[in-house]
Amino acid sequence: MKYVDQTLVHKRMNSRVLKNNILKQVFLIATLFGLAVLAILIFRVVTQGIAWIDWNFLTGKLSTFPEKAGIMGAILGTSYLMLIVIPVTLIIGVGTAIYMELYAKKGKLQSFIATNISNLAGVPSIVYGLLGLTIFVRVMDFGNVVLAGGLTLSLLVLPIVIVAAQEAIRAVPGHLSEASYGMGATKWQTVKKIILPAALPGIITGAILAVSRAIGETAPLTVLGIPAFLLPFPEGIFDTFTALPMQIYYWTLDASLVDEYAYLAAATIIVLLVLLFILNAIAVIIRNKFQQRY
Amino acid sequence: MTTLTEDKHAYSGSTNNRVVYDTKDLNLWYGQTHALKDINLSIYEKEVTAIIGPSGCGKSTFIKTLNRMVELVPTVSTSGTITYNDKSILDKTFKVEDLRTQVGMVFQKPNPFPKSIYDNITYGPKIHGIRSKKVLDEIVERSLRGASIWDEVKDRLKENAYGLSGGQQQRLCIARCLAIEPEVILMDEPTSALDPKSTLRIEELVQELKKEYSIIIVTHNMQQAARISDKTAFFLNGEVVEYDKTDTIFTTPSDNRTEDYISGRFG
Amino acid sequence: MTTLTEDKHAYSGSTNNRVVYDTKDLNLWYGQTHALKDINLSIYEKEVTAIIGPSGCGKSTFIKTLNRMVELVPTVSTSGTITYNDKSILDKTFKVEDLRTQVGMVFQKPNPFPKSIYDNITYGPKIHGIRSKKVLDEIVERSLRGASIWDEVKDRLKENAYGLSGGQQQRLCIARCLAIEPEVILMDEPTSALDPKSTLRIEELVQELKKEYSIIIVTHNMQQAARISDKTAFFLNGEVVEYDKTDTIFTTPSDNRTEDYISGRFG
Amino acid sequence: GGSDSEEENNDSEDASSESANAEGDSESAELEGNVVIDGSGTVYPLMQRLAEEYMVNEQEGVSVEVSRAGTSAGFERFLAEDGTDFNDASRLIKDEEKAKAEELGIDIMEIKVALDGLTIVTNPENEWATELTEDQVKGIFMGEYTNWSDINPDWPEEKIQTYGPNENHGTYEFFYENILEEQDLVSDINLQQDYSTLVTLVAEDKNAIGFFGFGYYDNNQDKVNAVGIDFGEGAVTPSLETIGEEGPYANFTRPVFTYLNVGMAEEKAQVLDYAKFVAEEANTFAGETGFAPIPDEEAQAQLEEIEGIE
Amino acid sequence: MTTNSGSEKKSAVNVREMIAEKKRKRNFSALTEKIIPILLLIIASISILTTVGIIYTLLSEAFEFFKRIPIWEFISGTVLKPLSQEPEFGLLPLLNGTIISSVIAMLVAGPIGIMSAVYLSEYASEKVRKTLKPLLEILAGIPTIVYGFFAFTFVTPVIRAVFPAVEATNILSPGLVMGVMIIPMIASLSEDAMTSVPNSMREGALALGATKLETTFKVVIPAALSGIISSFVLGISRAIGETMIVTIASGSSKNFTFDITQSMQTMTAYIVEVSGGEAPAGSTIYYSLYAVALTLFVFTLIMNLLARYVSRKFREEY
Ligand SMILES: Nc1ncnc2c1ncn2[C@@H]1O[C@H](COP(=O)(O)OP(=O)(O)OP(=O)(O)O)[C@@H](O)[C@H]1O
Ligand SMILES: Nc1ncnc2c1ncn2[C@@H]1O[C@H](COP(=O)(O)OP(=O)(O)OP(=O)(O)O)[C@@H](O)[C@H]1O
Ligand SMILES: [Mg+2]
Ligand SMILES: [Mg+2]
Repeated sequence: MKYVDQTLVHKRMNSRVLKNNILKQVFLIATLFGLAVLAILIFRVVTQGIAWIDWNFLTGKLSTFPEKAGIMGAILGTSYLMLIVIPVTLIIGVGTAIYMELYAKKGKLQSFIATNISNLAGVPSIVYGLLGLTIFVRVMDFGNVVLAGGLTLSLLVLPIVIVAAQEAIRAVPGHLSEASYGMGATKWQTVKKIILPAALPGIITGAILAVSRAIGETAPLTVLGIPAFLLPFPEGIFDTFTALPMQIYYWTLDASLVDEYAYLAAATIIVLLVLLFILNAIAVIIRNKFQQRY
Repeated sequence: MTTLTEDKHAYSGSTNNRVVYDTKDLNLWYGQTHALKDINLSIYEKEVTAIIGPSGCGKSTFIKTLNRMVELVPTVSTSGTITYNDKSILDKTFKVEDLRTQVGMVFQKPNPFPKSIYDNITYGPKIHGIRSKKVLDEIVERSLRGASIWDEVKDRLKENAYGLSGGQQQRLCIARCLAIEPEVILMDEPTSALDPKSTLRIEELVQELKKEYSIIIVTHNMQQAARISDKTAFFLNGEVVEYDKTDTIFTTPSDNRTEDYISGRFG
Repeated sequence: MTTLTEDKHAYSGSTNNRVVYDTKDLNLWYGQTHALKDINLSIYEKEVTAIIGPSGCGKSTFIKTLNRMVELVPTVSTSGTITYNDKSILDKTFKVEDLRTQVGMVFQKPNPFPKSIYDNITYGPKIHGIRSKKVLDEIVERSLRGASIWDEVKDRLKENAYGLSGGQQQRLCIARCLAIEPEVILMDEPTSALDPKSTLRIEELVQELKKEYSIIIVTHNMQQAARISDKTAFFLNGEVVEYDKTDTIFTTPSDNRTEDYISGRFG
Repeated sequence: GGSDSEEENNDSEDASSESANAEGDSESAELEGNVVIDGSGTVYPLMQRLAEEYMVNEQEGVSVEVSRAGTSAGFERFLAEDGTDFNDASRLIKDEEKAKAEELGIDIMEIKVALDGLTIVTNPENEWATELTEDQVKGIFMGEYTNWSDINPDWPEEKIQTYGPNENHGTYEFFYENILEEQDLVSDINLQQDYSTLVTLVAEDKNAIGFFGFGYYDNNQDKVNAVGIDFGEGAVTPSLETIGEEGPYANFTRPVFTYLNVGMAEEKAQVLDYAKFVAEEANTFAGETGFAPIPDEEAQAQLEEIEGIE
Repeated sequence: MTTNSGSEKKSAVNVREMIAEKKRKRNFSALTEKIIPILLLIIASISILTTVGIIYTLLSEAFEFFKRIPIWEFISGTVLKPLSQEPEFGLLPLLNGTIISSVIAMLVAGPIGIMSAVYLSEYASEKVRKTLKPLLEILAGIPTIVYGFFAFTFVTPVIRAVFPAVEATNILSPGLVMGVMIIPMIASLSEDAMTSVPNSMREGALALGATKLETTFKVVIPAALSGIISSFVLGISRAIGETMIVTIASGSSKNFTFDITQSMQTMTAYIVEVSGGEAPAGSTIYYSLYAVALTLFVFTLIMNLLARYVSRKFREEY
């Protein structure tokens, strides 16, 4: 006795195959949807903002007059922030990763730290803002200066760097460290001379991704109380500052006061996006160029 | 085969060399797995000692125990003693770095560092504090000559070691090991990833090296053991079934498991 | 060995079965690699056809071509024709799903779905539109009985298939394949991941199944081919060197490459 | 305003700042350090403008930071140890705040910088409610009328949607305290933190009626309509001319202030200098940022009071 | 040749001796070896300190808040009027705004994300996958302030052009844009989960005559379910924590409503609003900030732990 009726199977086959083919197109469209939004977003921003970008805009001081306004202060502010974020996250992030991957004994402490890191990665950035406000601005009394902002952003992106560094270290083949130990090298010598250099491209890629996250972060800075209007350029980490995303935020808010502020916001977004694309391109280049053959 | 072993018989059996390694009731566990069982072996200076046996019998484990590399696996525990030059090396107080400086190791897969050839060789001397450029240059040349790869690479010392062929890489690894002038060289199937021609060169090199160094070599290839070693230990399931002069093992083994293995009946 | 083949000779040679598969000048390339070269083979109904040959000779490629699974590799291109029950199946217009419903396949590594045993078996019937619980239950029992695993699993049909042993998993995969009542079953080294005991059960099962199904089996194990097959094709470098009754191949091969292979001189 | 008028403004500023320079030559020593200002978002456009003017034309070495947390929030920052130097306020300081200042020993000085006209705005499509009496405005915002037709049967029978800045803003407090006389606002009023949102909301909602400072109306005349208010003598629409403590729009006129921490001014020369600058120049820039100037005499008196610090 | 070098060796440097000598002098390296792990542990504990800092900051200030406003009143209150003369601190309007915006976001990101993942892992050729995936990931890298701007100046007007009833600030538009932002996260993580399903599983299904679609939905997705679910949970936690998009595009009305055409405030936007320039210390409003932040933190913590739990629990064995 046959349960599977081949003629019936055959009949249903057409609709099944058709369904497959139709849904394939649906899935493709879904994939392209995100890209279409991306294209619209970029198109909108560029058409609104591109006309406002000129030398004066890039190098000038802030102004209440749209034609005079420049974003050098914000660019410098963002740069100073990164000057803190990069070393701080690299030192803490790589240190933590080395500890977790190479020194920590498998056990409660190690898994506690690991859980903790993955939780920190999910804490909303605005909460980091409150942390920064309480700890750096108030308790440590730095005020709303670059240092406070930089440290706040550092903590925020730290999990990204840690995870990237952990992965990079894990990817270093064991036979390299074995060779080093086999020569009588100590653990730290092996870490310093073999493991870290081999993991470096991965670490740098992670750091760049972290930096590009930090560059665009606005929420924590709004909580820190960054001045809305500030002309002088920051000259050090103890100066008050404004940053590119904050400038975008304030101009967006004030578009009702002066219509052109919306275009300035768009122009600033272009600058920010270009910065991000450059950073990501560097990350990709590093990843491709320094990929070691083992 | 017989010709080869008899050839060597001449100087391997006659010399009455000093013992460099001596293991007493050595046992080793990976967690619950009993990987080495009551190993008692004496290994002699300036000889080639081959370790043979089927896969998983504990050959690698054994030679990694000799320089305590096996401890990189966190679950490892040992009992018994190993003395190296009359010092007990399994004591936790014994500095593994010192031991590993005197006992070099060559691995199955060539594992040069992703650095230049020059930096590969000087890695060992440098970590041990040798900084002088002149001395380092000398060490590089001497080690590369010692591993008979000098002529092939002398013009490209600054190039990345990964540009070399597999066989060259393995000789580079041997050179890297010679650079710190160890007394003993441990080799874990150094030719198993290589083509026959490269294998031959390494085998010749081993013959050359044993004038200066004591060599312990793990191999899957019985012909190789027969060709190059003075003594052979046959491992099975973590035990030493038989340990004797190589020609004895290959011609008149006293244990029939050895005979079975050598004649290819298992493994 | 000889006894076994002769045993079968009785009914394999005598029946004059219908041709199910017929390949004409079949060629296949993976990108530039020419993996199958001018294959001309006729495969008969209700026989066991064994495909043997050294690693990389194209055995898997060949049977995957028979149900067009080989097309999952994007670089594949073919020429020539394969007719299955007189229909040309290599035409792009031919629905692979249809073909695969009539031609079941069992893989080297048992690959049950991570679902219950019951769901594994009913997967096929369900996608083909069978919904009735009663019918499905019956199919499950019959398929599992057909793969002689019913007694072992009948009390745990709701349990995950990954709780079964390797041999049981493989029989489950055969049962899964039987559930859609194919005409042909392709097997790609179905026992190579199994222990000898499980292998024996599968071999017995194949003998059982050929009463109902045409079976094409790839195997590395020549004894196996000799034991269970009616016809044997010997592949070498993508070509069919020889194709004949199994006992002919194993006793009086006409090509000496076949003889070399069977006598273990290469591969 | 197009860029033309802006150009004109520029010219006039240059002229005025030059004259300011000439006047204050004797004390125009190079100053540095910073001046920290927080407070009202309503006053922010004017203060931002003044700050820019000061930094560009007066004292390049001084950094004037202007924030905009809102009047009340600003006072919290102002009345604290190491607090801000100035706090902009769109209402008078409250008694509690004064008490707190005394408690902390902070000596504060009130500087009236300009006059704002609380503007009632509607959607441009709203062609009926172009004029309302003061009482109707109150009624609307206190929830006495639900539909437009409740006010005038000729008007649409549609629900009135009320909007306003939230309690963070002095504008709200002025409206609540001075216009509604502390009676509760209608419960479903849509209160917003950001003026841009507010403007958009009114601009997009046909049945909207909202209130905010004149400056926000002034900049968005194309998006919202100002309602003429009848205070008993006919409808008056707010403008720089009608706004004034004695003017026809007086009932809806309120002064805006900045409060100076006198201690800071004594301590830091740049703070004092900036206070003088504000007192002197506020009237110059009030108009272009949507405020009416205060009477000159009053301005002069304030300036003298500030000069009396030191 | 080698013999030569052997004799040279005697005449030249003696490395063994040099090493032995250096070793005697360089005892400090033993110290380094001891210090380094301790130093690294200290560095690693900074991440713990951060958590402690967050919890301490939030708890201590929130505690002050709950002294003034009973916790139950906070959690169950439907009215939020922090600045009014008779302030009321009900969490529900914010909770509502947060949940609704996250739900909208997930309604966009969930289906589209998973469909993209299916396309990329099951249908697309290697080449297409390699181009589309990084392009899609650009979406995840765009700063949220840019999305906020986009939602407010583009998406809202477009929605209102089609549905005039929608308010100028509403929860719908930021919810949708947040969804777009989360698409790549779900697509990418789900795709990873699906690609790691062994091919033998697909072959098993295809060999039974299943279409690709049937294989995907009945075999691949169930097998990858743990990864897919945890990508969803992570997406939700991202949506809950997202700040700038809602701050800019949803306004600050504290409506307790389920009408997505209206303006609502999320917990994150409340924090931005109230902290304004710099939060005035000491007032109840100031403390309410931390009470809300604490709630937010607890929410995302639960989500993160859930994601971990899910990916461990639902992992199918194969
Ligand atoms: N890291 C480890 N953890 C647990 N067990 C291990 C580990 N390494 C090896 N073993 C076990 O110890 C035994 C000996 O392994 P070992 O690698 O020494 O064998 P071997 O003789 O070198 O084999 P091969 O010839 O395959 O290299 C084996 O049973 C192996 O499974
Ligand atoms: N996906 C692929 N892409 C490219 N070449 C392939 C692919 N699969 C197989 N080949 C090549 O095709 C040839 C035949 O491979 P096939 O897997 O059919 O051999 P086989 O006889 O089944 O070998 P084995 O006994 O090892 O399974 C080999 O040379 C192999 O390298
Ligand atoms: Mg080994
Ligand atoms: Mg195969």
